[in-house]
Amino acid sequence: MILTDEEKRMLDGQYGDLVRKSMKILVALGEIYGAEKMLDINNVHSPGVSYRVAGDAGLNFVKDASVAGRFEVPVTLNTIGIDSENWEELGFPRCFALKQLELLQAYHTMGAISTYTCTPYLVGNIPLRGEHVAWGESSAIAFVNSVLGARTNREGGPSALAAGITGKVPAYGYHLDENRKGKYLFKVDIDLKTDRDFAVLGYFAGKIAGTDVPVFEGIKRRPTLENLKALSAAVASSGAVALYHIVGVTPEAPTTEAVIGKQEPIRFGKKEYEEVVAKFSLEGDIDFVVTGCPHCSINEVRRVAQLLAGKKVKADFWICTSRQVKTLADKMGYTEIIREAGAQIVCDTCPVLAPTSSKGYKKLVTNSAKLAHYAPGLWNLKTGLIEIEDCVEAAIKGYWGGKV
Amino acid sequence: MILTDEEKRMLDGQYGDLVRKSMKILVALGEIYGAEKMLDINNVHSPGVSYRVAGDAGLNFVKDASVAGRFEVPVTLNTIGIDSENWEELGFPRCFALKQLELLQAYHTMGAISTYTCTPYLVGNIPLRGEHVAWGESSAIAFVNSVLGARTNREGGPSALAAGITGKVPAYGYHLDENRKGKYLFKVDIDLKTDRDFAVLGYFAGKIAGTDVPVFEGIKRRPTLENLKALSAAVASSGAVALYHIVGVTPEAPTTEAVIGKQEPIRFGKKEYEEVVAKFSLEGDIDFVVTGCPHCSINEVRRVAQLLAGKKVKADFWICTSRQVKTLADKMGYTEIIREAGAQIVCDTCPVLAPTSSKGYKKLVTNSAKLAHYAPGLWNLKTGLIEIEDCVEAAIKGYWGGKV
Amino acid sequence: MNTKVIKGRKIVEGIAEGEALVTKEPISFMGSINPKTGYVIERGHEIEGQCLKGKVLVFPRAKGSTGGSYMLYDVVKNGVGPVGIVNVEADSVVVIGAIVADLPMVDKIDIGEIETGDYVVVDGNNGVVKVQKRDNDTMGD
Amino acid sequence: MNTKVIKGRKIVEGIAEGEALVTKEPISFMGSINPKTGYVIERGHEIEGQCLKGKVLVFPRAKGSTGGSYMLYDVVKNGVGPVGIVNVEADSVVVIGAIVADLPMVDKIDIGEIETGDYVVVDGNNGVVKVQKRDNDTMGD
Ligand code: F3S
Ligand code: F3S
Repeated sequence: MILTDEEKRMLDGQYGDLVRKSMKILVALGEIYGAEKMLDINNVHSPGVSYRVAGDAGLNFVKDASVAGRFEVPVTLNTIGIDSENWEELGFPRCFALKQLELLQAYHTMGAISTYTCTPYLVGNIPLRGEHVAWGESSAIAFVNSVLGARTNREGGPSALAAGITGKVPAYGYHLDENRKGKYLFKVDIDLKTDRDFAVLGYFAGKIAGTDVPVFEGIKRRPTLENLKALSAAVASSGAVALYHIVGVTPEAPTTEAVIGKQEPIRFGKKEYEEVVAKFSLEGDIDFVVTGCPHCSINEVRRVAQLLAGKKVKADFWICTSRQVKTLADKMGYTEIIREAGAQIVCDTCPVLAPTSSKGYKKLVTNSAKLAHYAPGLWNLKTGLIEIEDCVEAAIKGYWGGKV
Repeated sequence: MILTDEEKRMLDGQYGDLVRKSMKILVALGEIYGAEKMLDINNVHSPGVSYRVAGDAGLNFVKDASVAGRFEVPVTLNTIGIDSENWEELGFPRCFALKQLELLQAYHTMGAISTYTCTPYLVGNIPLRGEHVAWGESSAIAFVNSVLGARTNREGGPSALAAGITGKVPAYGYHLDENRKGKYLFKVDIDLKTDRDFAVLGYFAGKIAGTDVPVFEGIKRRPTLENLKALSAAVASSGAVALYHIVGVTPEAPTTEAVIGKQEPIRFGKKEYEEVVAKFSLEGDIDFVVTGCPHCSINEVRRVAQLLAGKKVKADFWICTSRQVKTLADKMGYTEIIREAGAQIVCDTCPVLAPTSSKGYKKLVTNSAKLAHYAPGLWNLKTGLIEIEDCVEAAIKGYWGGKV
Repeated sequence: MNTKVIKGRKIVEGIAEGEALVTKEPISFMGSINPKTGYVIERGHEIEGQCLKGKVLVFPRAKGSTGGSYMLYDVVKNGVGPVGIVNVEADSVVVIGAIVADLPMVDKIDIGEIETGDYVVVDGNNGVVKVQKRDNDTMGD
Repeated sequence: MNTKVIKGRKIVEGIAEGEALVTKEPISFMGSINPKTGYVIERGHEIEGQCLKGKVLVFPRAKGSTGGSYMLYDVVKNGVGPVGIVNVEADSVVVIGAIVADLPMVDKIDIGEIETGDYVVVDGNNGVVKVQKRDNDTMGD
């Protein structure tokens, strides 16, 4: 790698030990992946902010950094492990919460922006077409690369912190044109309508594409932002997809040829759809229902409020979203409707990044493939991947009949 | 225009009188501008939500519509005429506020989303590349067309309402490829760094381009989101620019040739810069300072808080932003710092859309060309267009020395 | 009586006539005009201080805020608005206001041929503007 | 003692050796592994229930959350993590965790040549993996 004089000074420790260590991480990454130079960035979205993820090792790592470290560029924080305002009421364990707040204090000292959400693009952090950024959170990476056409690699906590301290990232991977072309072509043969439909497609394609770039053609209906949010989370759960293209929809895929040339497509039809759904299917009594993975937009909160109006839920029902969307939901009366129904708007966190609840849930239904994928291992329960309308029905009845 | 059977039924009144009247407006617009068909849209941002803009005529228009009208698609609301939560404390006249709340009630009955901001893209409403939408608010139109590459014409209150009721817009103007090419090429000869710099460029270009499409080349530094927000507001104040291109930055202008071919550029250098600034220059005692036109991002609120920390202002100082950004500013302690300095975070509104204050302000400084343009006529005062740092200094000293 | 007939594009149907108030500068109904009084309030505008009431407003094109639609509708409903509009190029914001206000409007007109004080007929049905020059001394021929 | 030497790409410097724990399925350190115990908790994973402690972890590539960097760092710091990592294709999230955990790591290796129980040396300085087959009966030649 060829460093500028400034970058060399940073690496030599002339700007302090933290800058030195940060550059060391970035240079190591660059060397591994054959980067020729560093890129200036002005936008970081940092993962590794939930204490459940960072653990004590991460907590100490960030606390050490915060002694002298200050972020050079705007750094928004990803989802954390508690609802920062009513974690007590929601039953989050005290010792976990205190460690979490300690970790947040370290990030704030360095100047991080307390967005606490996996949907930075829904709360004002919108990188522009072609802009180099350093983003963590696998669902947000896939969204910002694919839908907004910005450029980021999959940044972990330490590299995001290093990028925030230095304003630099090594020029490898998805920062370079040649790595943004498609590798696997998928032909979608069925009409995708709901967020779950897109989640199922994503889960199917992520498993096949792995760390490579899937291209989707044949999607008739223009996907909504919520559809793409669901797809982005799913491709990055069953696989490590950081970039996908939807022909005629996403900015870098005006035509199939332009992004992947000629290739025999992998078909995604009714059979493939049902295979994924079968992986996450269950029946009987439901004790936990969750939507908002990734965090809900206002349209999703509204949909749930409409379905819950005047009803009462039997199962615990989390609607996960950002603090900002909740502010809007409060103003529009949705929070009240949801609370009256006995359900919970949970901010800043989600089951995957929060400590496993002590309530010993057994069966969870959700419309998120990412949550359906992670929850069994992390919360020791079975999951069902169903439509949002069915999630609400299951919450009200405390039961799900299991029709696919 | 060729209407589908469904659209004909809507025009015939088979879906009620409001749908009929809405289609009538949209068809009339389409006929005038030679549209061949209607387009389906799924996203409206409605202007004409401030009572100062709607007036009694608009209030009755919207109230009539709300009797039976329900929005088919998500409709976010633009800036209103009061701070919906502390208009009393901020001294907004009671009679105006009550009319404003009446107007909001009508919009809410129809299902509008109470964003109350001219920066919908900062609070989760992000149309995608190539997506047809129906947006009002001139600054947001320029941003969504130019920066996000979505497609909208300049929608007024009535046409936005019609689009929200029907989910349709006529296919003319910026919805069509042929109207999105550049008309006036500007060569930027100076290094644009701040939001005010981009506001000055926008004001200069808007006056020349009028309703046409300016193209900017020679911008060395990649503009931040805030820079583009300032530019978008300015081009749509001195002119009626709905779309601009920045070569190598905005999605539809990879090269100058691609978007405007060969053309002798209009130069924008130091002289032109100073001519615009001279139009809005003043000295002496300052009694009113405003930033956040368009509404502030969190980065802007943070910048002001840093500058105000530990200080006291002599002039009234409004920091206009959206309710959602204020929620984040509250959490990060910026609201407190700003309040302690005697300044005000004002949500939901701004001086242009709010009733003229009875405090009889004489001299206003701002870093927004749009505000500098409108405030003299609407608030009967003189305005100065200066940097945000200078705005804060002027607020603290209650005086501005007038250096350009 | 020499009346010029200028062919343009019809925007909003209906016939309107009255004294012309002409400006070469763009207008924004949100910002240039006070909707309660119909006066032009934009600082430094060519027709600042003039009143739109009862006039045929002749200007090249619109500029500025999309609030202009309702504000045109409001100024007309307040009885202090123009009776008709003539443009070089009609902007959608003004068109939308004119549609809901049923305000006859024609564009694609060379407004250089019209002067403030001329008596103008705006024929929105056929997209035609008839101009009777103001400085014609012999009245009532 | 037949030891195979496989040439790959060096990711993180340092030498590590231990019994191999091999899987053909991708791993996400966030979600597949319990950082407190080092056990594989991902429901239905090929090596569900196995423990990473002291093992050379051999898997094709990573998947899932970017939380994996700190969780790899945490599981190593908790003393229940792998001593080295061998991949077909190293994912940045795992690489970043391995860098801060100073965990020797090599990729571009055909992991088909390694089986669980083989004794493996991960040479991160030269990007080389030495494999001593498990089922060799004559110990200690
Ligand atoms: S961080 Fe977000 S993407 Fe899902 S796993 Fe948690 S809600
Ligand atoms: S609506 Fe927004 S763009 Fe400026 S004039 Fe008011 S702050």
